[in-house]
Amino acid sequence: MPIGPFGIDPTIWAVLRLVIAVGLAVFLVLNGALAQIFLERKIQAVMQDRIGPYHTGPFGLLQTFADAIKLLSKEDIRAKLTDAPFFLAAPAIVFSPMLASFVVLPFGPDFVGANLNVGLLYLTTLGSMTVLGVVIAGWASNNKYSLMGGLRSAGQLISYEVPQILGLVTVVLYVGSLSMVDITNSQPGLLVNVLILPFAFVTYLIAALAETNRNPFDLPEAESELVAGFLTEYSGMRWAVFFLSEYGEVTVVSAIMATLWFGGWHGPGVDAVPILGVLWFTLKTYAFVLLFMWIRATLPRLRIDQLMGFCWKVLIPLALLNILASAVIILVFADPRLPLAVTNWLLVAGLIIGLPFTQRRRLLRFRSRTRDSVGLRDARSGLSP
Amino acid sequence: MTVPLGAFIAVSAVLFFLGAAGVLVRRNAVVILMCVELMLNASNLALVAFSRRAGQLGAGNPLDQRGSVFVVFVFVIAAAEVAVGLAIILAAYRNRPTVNVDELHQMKG
Amino acid sequence: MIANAWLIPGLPLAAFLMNVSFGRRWLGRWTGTIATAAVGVSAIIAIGIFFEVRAGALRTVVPLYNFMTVGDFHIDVAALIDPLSTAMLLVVTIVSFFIHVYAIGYMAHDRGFWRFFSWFPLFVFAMLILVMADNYLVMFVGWEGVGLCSYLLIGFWFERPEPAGAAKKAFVMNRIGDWGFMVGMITTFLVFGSMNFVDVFDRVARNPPAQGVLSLICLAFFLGATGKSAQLPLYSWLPDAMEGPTPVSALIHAATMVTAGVYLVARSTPLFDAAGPVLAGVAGVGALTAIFAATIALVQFDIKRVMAYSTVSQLGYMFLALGVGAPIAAMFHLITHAFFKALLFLGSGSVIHGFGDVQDMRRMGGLRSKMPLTYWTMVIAGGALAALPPLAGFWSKDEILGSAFKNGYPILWVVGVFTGGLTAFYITRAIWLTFHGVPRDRHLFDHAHESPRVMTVPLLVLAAGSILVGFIGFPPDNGFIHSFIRPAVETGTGSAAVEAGTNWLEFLTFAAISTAVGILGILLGLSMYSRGRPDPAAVSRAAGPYYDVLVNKYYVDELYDRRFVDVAKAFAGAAWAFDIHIIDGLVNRLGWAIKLSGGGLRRAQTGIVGNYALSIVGGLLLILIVYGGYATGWLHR
Amino acid sequence: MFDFLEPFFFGLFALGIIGAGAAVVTLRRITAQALLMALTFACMAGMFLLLGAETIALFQVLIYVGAITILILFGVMFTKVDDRGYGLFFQQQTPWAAAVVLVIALPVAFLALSFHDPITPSAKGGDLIPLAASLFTDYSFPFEVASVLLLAALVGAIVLVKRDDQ
Repeated sequence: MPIGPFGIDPTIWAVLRLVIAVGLAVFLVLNGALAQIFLERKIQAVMQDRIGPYHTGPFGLLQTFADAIKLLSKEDIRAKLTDAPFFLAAPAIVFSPMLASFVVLPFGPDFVGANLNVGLLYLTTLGSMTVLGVVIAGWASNNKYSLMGGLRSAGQLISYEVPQILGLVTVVLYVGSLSMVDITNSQPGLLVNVLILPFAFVTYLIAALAETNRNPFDLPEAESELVAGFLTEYSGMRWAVFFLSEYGEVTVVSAIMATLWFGGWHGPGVDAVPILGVLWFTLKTYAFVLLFMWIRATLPRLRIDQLMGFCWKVLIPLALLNILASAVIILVFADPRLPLAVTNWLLVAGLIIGLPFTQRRRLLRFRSRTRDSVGLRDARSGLSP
Repeated sequence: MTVPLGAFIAVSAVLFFLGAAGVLVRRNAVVILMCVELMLNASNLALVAFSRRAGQLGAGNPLDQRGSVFVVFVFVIAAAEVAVGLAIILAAYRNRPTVNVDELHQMKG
Repeated sequence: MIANAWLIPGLPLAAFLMNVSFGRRWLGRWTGTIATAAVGVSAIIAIGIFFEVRAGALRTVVPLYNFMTVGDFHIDVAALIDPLSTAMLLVVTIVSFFIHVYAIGYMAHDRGFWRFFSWFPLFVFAMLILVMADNYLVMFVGWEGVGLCSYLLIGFWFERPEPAGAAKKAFVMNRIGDWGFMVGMITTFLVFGSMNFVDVFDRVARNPPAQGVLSLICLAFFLGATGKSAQLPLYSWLPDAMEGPTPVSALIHAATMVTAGVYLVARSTPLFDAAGPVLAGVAGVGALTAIFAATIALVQFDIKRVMAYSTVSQLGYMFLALGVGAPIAAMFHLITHAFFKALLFLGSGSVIHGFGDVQDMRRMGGLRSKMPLTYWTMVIAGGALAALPPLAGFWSKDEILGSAFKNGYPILWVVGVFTGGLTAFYITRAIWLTFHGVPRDRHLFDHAHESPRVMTVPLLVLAAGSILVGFIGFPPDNGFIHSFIRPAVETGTGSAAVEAGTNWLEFLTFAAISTAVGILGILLGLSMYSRGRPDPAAVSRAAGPYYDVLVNKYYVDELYDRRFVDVAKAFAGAAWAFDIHIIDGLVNRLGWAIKLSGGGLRRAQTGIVGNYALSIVGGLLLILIVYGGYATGWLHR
Repeated sequence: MFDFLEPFFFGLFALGIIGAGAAVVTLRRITAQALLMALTFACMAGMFLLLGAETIALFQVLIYVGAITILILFGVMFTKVDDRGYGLFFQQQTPWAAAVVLVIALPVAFLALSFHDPITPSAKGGDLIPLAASLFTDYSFPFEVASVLLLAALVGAIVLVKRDDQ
């Protein structure tokens, strides 16, 4: 009988890997969410010079479990005027694509639910589906703030899908495959893609922040202005599902970044002990999760017009430029790595150096428009990022 | 057993004419837009099915993807159509707060 | 060098495109430099081509591109480079170049500077096309082109009514000539099945068609020539054309364009030779025009008009030469005339420019001290015009007269000699009134000044030309020009086969006679205007009615007005009535009917989208029915 | 042993498509219609998967469910649709339209069912490579034209919706 990986019959292995993948997915989502909530609290506490949860359990480890139980045991409240079927459907619509997208994440060598040759496209597609859920939630809540949140998120998510996909396209151009496994295998050594395509990475990182409604792009659920936007009317388990899927989304985009730009499960000792790959992959993923938390603790929230303007006037043009340059380079050079790296790093430098100038022009324009101090104060607040 | 080509085509035909009926019958501009989308989708299904068939016939050439290519173009058309259509609807709605196409007959002779 | 002959018209065209596109905004003053440079380079290329032709490239056809192909009828835009066209090329390019240089100074203070230097190279381009064409159609294109440019440039100062009117007049009169050209062209094509010079002339040589047809063709072409070259009866536009800027008068209405008719007839020499009697007519018209214009020139006071009428009369000489079967002499005189007449115009232009834009000689006088350079160059040019030996005009004019006598037109010879006397008289008169005597307008005189160098240098060059160019025809009847051009106009049968070799005796007799008459004219002029013996006023009073006739230019314009313009106006009125009542009536009826039917049809426009969609689907239904009908086949029967 | 799956899924998706489509046409709650339209699109993607065109299927979801449905919901939310029962919720021309559509639809569907050729999913490796190949070689010019069309649509939509007063 034929021998597959780990000396298991391939047909059984085919089923088994699916089981493993789904198991990992659920593990990552549920425990991951819990862990992330804990981490978030702790890290924010550290950054804000607080202590954070410490009563329940050692270092307050059990705090999040307590919260989870509280949420589970809460009464299921649905406002009278909400649009029942959509109100109920929305969390599922948000949650299921996120869960499904775990299927193609390459946790380790041969630890892939399904190695689609269009895996990346699959992930993008599922990512775009969550928008629907959010909009529906906002609409079904039959609440001004929720509707605003829904509309905002619709605009924001659709807009930021563009730079997100554009960022991926560059990598796909360079690697020449949409399959996550191929992309992982294409960067075994230390020369991971981020060294070659940093600008694509930056583009994707920013877009991913917006896609997952994280700071500084968390307008759809802005507590201070929209009383949590489309989440206003949700409570209990549904609210928890929303948050689960948010953290899941964060995990997914982090995993995508880890795979595309940081060599996925590659790392010391993987060739000897394949299972180590899972460890590396998880570590890299969580590094990005921590990065997200750091950003959240650092940056204030943007204004909606700044958000859109940044996406359409800065991010997308630069990403398109990047794609054009990369395509030409890949077409021209036999070994495109060095020129690609040069152009990409130049673009990154341009972005970092250029942004303050654009902001200064905004400020001057604003000053010329409004003379009074109020206008100036608004201008400063508008300048925040 | 496999599904015959005709079944796909029949489904696409039925969906197409459902959409057509919707376009003819409904009075809400947004709904009419939706129905147009349905019609486009039906054509997509037919195109893909036939292209699959052509892929079998096409001199055994699995690279024969004409239908699918046209589906891609249909996607483009659909996206553009929805964007512009909705823009028009919003512009009209701004002038007269209605999306009922029967009430938007200022241009009638 | 011949291979890229297309550069010669190409460069001025490029200059035109550049100036007309960017002149107003960006180029400004540079337009003049650009145009002049382009024409200069063309001149250099032309000289190079001249040397190749002299080295023996007698007939080269440089194809440019296929202009049109109808069935087996091809019109190739090709340059025909042979001695004749080469000679014209040289004259056109070189004279144009110097006049361009001159114009930079003359137009310096004009607002339309860039406009001027857009039309000028365009004109040069058209003229070169005309010259280099190898078939009548392309020649006609250039022909119309120069007509257009002449219109644009005469009416250059279109703000004033006179130039606009003069431009219109010139254009209309040229249209009549162009009509003749077209008739000739089309008849040529119908008769010979081609418009290509070479083919046509071959056919004429081998099996000439009926005499009548040939005469018709030649008459038509000659009509065109009279139109363009301002011969009787279509001459009267040329004096009015003097409303344009002086460089325009010099280039277009003295040196180049007006010689297009001469060139056309010379080019068609084989045709005209075959059609015998027409030649006599050409000669007659030429001689008549010569004396006619000369008499008018006697009494004009506008300096430029004097020059204009003298141009007409000189052109008459050329046609006389063509008519008496001496095309070489005609071309010779064309070349020399191009130089000294351009010089005369530029000189008078310099006077006008330096004398506060006054053209009336009665207010001038004594300018010699103020503008000596202009004066001396004018004197040289005047001598050339009066055919004083050894200046340029002497050789060419005497050759014309001599061949007229030798080829059996003694009367025309007499007329020509007499006209020579008149010419000498009026040019003396013009120069004296302008430069000698006491200044009659103190104020203007005090402000008079010599023109800037950019204008005087061309004067000097052209003066040198007017002195030297004549020697290309030395020794007479056997000079360089003869041996150069003869192969082009040689037809064997024709009278163009003037005997080679100089007959010194008869030459000297003719020269002596005509020169004597010329000097007589000069002396008469001097005595009249310097000593006042006989006093011009007294003479005019004595002449009485004849003087009035001359002053009023034989009332030709009035005659034309009454005879033709009024008729045309009446006809136009009839056409207008027809348009208003019949055509507009029809159109209105039609519109009314359409309005009615539209009123009925607009019921269909319910404005309800659904109905439109339903109609679309109904169309689909129809298509399906038809398709199904054909598929099942019961629609075939 | 799994070959019952394909007809089963086909039936499922066909049911979804036709049912949801019919609902879109007949329902009166516009948000429900939008959602059901999204469902139709999703089932259509399933159909594409059955036909072995997974790239097309993913594009279908990405564009239709991810973008177009959202846009339509946008429109729905901006244009406050009052479901006030106008005297005729359908057009007056409904009977005509129904008749015409039926007259066309029945023969077409009948004709369609007469294709008996079996559909076998495409070769291994999916349709991504072939699709890209034919899209970027034979159809590169239409591709460019489509891009221009999209640009025009973008600009046009912005211009149409832009308010003049600001």
